[in-house]
Amino acid sequence: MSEGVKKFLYVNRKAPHGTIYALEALEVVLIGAAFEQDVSLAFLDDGVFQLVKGWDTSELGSKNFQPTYTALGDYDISKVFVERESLEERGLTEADLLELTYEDEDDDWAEKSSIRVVSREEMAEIMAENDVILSF
Amino acid sequence: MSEGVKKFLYVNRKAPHGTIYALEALEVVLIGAAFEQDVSLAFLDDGVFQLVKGWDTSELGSKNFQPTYTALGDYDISKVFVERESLEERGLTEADLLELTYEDEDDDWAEKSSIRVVSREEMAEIMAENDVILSF
Amino acid sequence: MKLGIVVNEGPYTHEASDTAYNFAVAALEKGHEIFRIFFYHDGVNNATRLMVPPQDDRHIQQKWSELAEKHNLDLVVCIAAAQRRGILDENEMKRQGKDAENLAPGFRISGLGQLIEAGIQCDRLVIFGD
Amino acid sequence: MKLGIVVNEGPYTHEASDTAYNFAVAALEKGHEIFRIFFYHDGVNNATRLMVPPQDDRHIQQKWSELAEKHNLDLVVCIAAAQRRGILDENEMKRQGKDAENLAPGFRISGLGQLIEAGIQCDRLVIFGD
Amino acid sequence: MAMLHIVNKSPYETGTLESCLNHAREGDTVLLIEDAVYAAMKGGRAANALSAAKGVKFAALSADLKARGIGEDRIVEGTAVVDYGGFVDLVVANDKTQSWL
Amino acid sequence: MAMLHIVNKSPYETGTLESCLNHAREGDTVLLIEDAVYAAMKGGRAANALSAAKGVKFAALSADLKARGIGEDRIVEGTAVVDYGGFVDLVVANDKTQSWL
Repeated sequence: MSEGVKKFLYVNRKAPHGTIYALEALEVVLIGAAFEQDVSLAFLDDGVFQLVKGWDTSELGSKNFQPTYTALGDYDISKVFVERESLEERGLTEADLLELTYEDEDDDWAEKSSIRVVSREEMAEIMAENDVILSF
Repeated sequence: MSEGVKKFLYVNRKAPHGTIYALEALEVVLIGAAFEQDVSLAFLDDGVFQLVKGWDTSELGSKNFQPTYTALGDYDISKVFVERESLEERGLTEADLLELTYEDEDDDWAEKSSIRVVSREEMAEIMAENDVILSF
Repeated sequence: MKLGIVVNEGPYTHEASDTAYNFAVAALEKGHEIFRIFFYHDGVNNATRLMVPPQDDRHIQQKWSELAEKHNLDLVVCIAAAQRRGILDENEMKRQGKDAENLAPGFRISGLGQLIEAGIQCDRLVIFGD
Repeated sequence: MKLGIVVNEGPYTHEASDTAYNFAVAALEKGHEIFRIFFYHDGVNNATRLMVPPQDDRHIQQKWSELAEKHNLDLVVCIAAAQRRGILDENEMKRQGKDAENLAPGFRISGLGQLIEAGIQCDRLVIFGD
Repeated sequence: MAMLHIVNKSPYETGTLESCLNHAREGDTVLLIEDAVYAAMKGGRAANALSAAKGVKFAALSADLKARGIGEDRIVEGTAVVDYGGFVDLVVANDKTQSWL
Repeated sequence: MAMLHIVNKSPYETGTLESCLNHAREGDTVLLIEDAVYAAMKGGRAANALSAAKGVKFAALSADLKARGIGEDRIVEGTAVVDYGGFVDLVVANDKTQSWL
């Protein structure tokens, strides 16, 4: 960790659309990306629903902000942790989720998946390792 | 049921203080009492916490609106149904609750308890018997 | 049928306002009468004309105001809930000695009796909240 | 210690604002520095000077404004969240072509970068929400 | 005297749907809207609650299913998918509504 | 590297406290504030979760207990009662905080 760089973890635990927290959390993540800190995103509990692909908000009449998740790689956000137990409880698998990718500058800019499905115990470790936890 | 009189049920399912719903529900009940409809109150789930006596909000700094519950009898509100299963889950008994009373005009204005602890099944029947359900 | 609608949450933060709006549009399309739409709790925040949502998103206050104008709807904002949350019309501004007001067109401020009256007058009352 | 505080819910509706206020007072009494208090989501609604709570209840906006004046606190309202919800100052009023503004004394409107900066600069960040 | 119960909370976050099902009676309908539509997703733990409820009809709002990427093939059998017009029809067809907030 | 977990939801309404306890680690502290103080009431079903959590310390905010009529005699053993100043001390004593919203 470079001097002056903090590890920021954005914790997403709420479903999208029913409330605005998912959308406004993303707005913080995008602004935060400009600050050159070490950034990770965590999705657990109902937060995993934020990554389920195939949104169509036209009948509801609200903004479809799903493309913003896909753009996270362009903001150099490459660490997206998704809790396995949360997926399983909800009958979801990784195949239900958006494909989020980033280009790895240490590997000749190869395109790689940003999503890492982790166990509950690993998620607890990730939380413990970070310096600042912004929860939504 | 007299002509033009509807049976109103106010359903309270949320704990007090954490959110404003308990307080603003009471404001509706007090205004509604002036309309000469048939009024009942239901307390279930975390709503039963609204009737736990002994509030002291001075350290928190918010308004203590517990006396308003005690005044419900003065507004001719005499039917307050509390769900037994909700009390039991929370380790509460009727002894933990406020004493709510009304004066029975059909019994020489004798002071009687407004609180009736009912089973979940009875609560479902009460809901079914009412015409308008205002939930908070 | 005569319908009453209650909106208990503010715009954008909860979906309740969107659901209520879409429900109201569908009810009107089916020929039902909407007796009144009552805004309570944070629902009063739907009525501020000062909101400026992003251009690629819906403008919830304008949607309500336009629907009210088109169908001559009665949009009532609870006065007690509105006072706590800083929603006022010109009358209230003067009465409370404030220097600004923010009520959007098509809304009016009135008492909780309007909610009870909707319960009495309507064939069905539908509540949208959190 | 240098503390940052985030308030994510509006006044009265959720207890978050009361808890954050009481926490801030206690932190100042213990001699800690409050680097910034950031209002996000519905938290921006704490900053309207148009609220008129019942006389027997606390006035949450005034409590924040007075605390800010007494201790020279930096109360920052997120501009994006505020626009959606109808909270604006005179600058924003002009920029958005609105005819009124409602920001209370002691609050200022700024961007989300102020929240990130608080996360970077503070020894601890404490979030109050729903 | 049938009732339309309206539920809008995710069954994975709150006990609201469970409480509703504990009070719904034979002939009643439970309409899932907003985040409650997740209850109708096949394979999820909450789907069992829908299968276990006897004598109660279920419906889910199409706009909310679509917004969340839940295709009709993912929905628990026996749950009707309705649009806002269908929501209005359910309100009319039942004697009263109760919103479980 | 201990963490202060702050929980503000009733354990009877949402699964927030349960999720927090699933992620809290040995040496961490869980502070119950607002409606979460109901978790610390003796005799309630949620009190078992507190007893079952190993290696985690619990505290509850006095202002929220008093506002809800929960006397100190009703609180699960081993749960510390702290005022707002004690809340500040817990924030300082731990390396970071996580609010479970």
